[in-house]
Amino acid sequence: MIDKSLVREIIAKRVAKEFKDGDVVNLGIGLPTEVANYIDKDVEVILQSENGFIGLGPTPKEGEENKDLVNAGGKFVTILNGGACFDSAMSFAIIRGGHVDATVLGALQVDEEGNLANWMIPGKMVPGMGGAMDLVVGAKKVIVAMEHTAKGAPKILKRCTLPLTAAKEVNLIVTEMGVIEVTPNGLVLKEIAPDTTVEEVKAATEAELTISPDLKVMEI
Amino acid sequence: MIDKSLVREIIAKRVAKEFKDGDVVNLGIGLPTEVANYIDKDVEVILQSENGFIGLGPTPKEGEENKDLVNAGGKFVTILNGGACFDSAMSFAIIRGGHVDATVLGALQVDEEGNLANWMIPGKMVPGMGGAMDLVVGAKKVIVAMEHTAKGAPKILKRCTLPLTAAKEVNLIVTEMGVIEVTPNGLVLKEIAPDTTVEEVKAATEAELTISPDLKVMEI
Amino acid sequence: MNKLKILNEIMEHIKDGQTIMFGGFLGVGTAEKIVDAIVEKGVKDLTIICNDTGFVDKGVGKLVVNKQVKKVITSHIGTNPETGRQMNAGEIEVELVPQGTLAERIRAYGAGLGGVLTPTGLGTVVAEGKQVIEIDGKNYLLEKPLKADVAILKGSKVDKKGNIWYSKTTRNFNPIMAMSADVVIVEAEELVEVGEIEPENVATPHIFVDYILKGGEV
Amino acid sequence: MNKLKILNEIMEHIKDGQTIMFGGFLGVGTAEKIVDAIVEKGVKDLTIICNDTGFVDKGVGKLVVNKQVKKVITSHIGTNPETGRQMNAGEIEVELVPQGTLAERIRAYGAGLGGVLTPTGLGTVVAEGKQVIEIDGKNYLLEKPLKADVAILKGSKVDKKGNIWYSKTTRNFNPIMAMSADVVIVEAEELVEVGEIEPENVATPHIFVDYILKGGEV
Repeated sequence: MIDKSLVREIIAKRVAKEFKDGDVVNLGIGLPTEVANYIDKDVEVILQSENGFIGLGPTPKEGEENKDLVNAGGKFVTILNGGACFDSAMSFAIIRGGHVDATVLGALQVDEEGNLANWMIPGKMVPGMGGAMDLVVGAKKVIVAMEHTAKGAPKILKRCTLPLTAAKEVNLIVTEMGVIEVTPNGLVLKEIAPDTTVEEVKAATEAELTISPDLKVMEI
Repeated sequence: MIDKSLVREIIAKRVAKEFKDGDVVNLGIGLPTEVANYIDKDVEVILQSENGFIGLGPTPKEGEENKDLVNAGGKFVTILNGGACFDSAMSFAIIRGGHVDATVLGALQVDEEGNLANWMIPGKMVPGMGGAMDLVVGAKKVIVAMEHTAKGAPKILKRCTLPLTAAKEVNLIVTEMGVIEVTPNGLVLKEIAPDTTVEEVKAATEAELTISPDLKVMEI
Repeated sequence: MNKLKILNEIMEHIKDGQTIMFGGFLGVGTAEKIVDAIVEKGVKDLTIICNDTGFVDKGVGKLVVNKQVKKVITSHIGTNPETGRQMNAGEIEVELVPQGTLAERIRAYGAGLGGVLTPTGLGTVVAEGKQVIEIDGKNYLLEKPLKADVAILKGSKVDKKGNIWYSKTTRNFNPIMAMSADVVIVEAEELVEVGEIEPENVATPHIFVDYILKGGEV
Repeated sequence: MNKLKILNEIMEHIKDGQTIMFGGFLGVGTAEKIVDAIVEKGVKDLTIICNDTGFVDKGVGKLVVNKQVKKVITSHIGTNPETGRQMNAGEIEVELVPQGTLAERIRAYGAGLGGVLTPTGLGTVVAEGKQVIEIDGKNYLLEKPLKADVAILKGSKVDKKGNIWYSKTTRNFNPIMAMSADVVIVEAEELVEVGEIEPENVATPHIFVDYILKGGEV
């Protein structure tokens, strides 16, 4: 079992390895945002923020915040040299038009078909989809970054039971237990966390898992 | 009969009276362009140029042309203080979206239903519609500015015989002989040129003309 | 034409039952002075169109808290718990729209288009009751244009003709809302002389703007 | 990533049979150096997408004169008599598209939309063979998205990352074409350092641009 306090870091670090030089990436609120901290310095990734710019930079120092410059979570951020601002129609033209190479989002549930549910729990929590539906449909690669289970219950299911964010759009699931690819033949475990057994992963997963013939140990 | 050399000036002068303060106007190539010369100084009209700006100003002095600044006919123009530039998608969002108060165009033919033909003569002249189809569909008021006849043959017909630019979109026809409004009940002669008789106008017009009960003399 | 108005004159255009678009993203790029004046005026039964319902004390959220909103068309209500509470209590109607679809529906009206054909929302509750159109073997949802009686914008620099320049992420929905309402009002953080914004750098051309409020920094 | 290339490197991306979009309006905002290089290279059977076919000696018109174009999708050919002559002689196929529809079809592809619903062209030959969709009692033509293998843009100021600023009326179709081609090449009239174009004044964000040619004034 992995130290709980490291779970988020493990996931963020592993997701960060998915990007290549020049990729345009949109990181969701929460854990996905932390991915930015672990991107290889030799890899230039351009972060897109759906509220209207590219070139999202780190959090400003206290006292140096610009009231006009926030990320899609409303947090003060910076814009890197060479960044560009645009309106919401252009922002989502970029997203829906396939100009974002990868989007990283959290999930409530994800399933064998690559269906994703991450925007509401009927009767309980209905924040709205924000930009998530467009991101999941439009990005070339959809990476779900999440803890493998929620209070011990699997989140990787045979079929999502919550209202979907999008159908059949997820490409990769990264958790603290492993890396799972969504293929036309279902979910394939490609990498497994150190000190974790395939049986442990299977036990924490409701969906059918195929084990890749060249299963690797997750680099973290 | 009106002095031929004055025909264009008469038409342009009369069209210029159609605008009110603050109107956004698109003037077609040729005769319609000349309308700008006769707009009342107390009336601020904002000229839109479909190649991508508002605030179209007069022709620059020789030697002061800017190679980057032309009108939709490719002629060097100027941009007035407070003008704004945009791309073609925005230019036609403005046009198609009803943000242009009036467009002035020439015509090959116009008919009783307000149909307009001004973009091609099959087998003879096929320059293309350019922005005309969007302008005629999108502008709040469509004004046809043209000579009443072509080589003696009527251009105001019962039905256009040439391929249409748009169906039922023309609101007003201004010629050197008079001003004709397109109404649900057909064409109504509202104004007549000085020294011209109703019979002369009717003889030069194939379409049925109703004579307005308060027919006025055209102010020019 | 003098578009510059004082707050009282601006407020004459705000009435019960109107549909009003508000620019802004979590309150950034929202005309706070005008929102405050609408709260003070107390007009009711508004339908508001906005990216999100802001916070209880920032952006259009203040209108929700003050129970002036009958319906909201938006992509997100999560940062303003009062919207969710009123929704669950049946006090407010909430139409949730994917953010990109919301932007494109607003643009469509302003651009004179009949609707938007988007893949977003297919296979989700968003598609319920909507027409699906197949184009070259792929399905798209037909989403309808959105318009408003009034659009309320926030401009970082506004010249006296009404040309607008937006700083950083304040642009968001403001330019498209400028195209899609009968009356368009902009709150100017900084009012500048005509010509101070270069023609190429104007984000909202003045022809869309009816009234300007000299707002100052909030 | 170094996007800056010399003309020979740029020309490696231009091949027989490609569909190429060219920015420009009667040659204003067209990448003349790249057009000249394509004439010199002599690639054939091109399909070109452009507002107009320019003049016989300016803009994309030179490609038509040199008989490199199999098909042109455009709104106007009147200023280049050679296009009309080739059309009448059956040497070139011409698809005439209303200018606003052309712009919106290009944007639609880049924006991931399934098509455009426009009132323009209804009741004319433009509507022939196309689907008409009724939305709330009004009819709209369904026009399909347009994409290209290569888009060739002209930027007035281009920074070394590829951000573009367009002077005056040179913008026209350039920004939308930047969104709708597999390979996007910009000819920079002035190449500037990163940061010289303010983020708010960038008209084409660098993520759309693959290669930059330092062009200089023509």
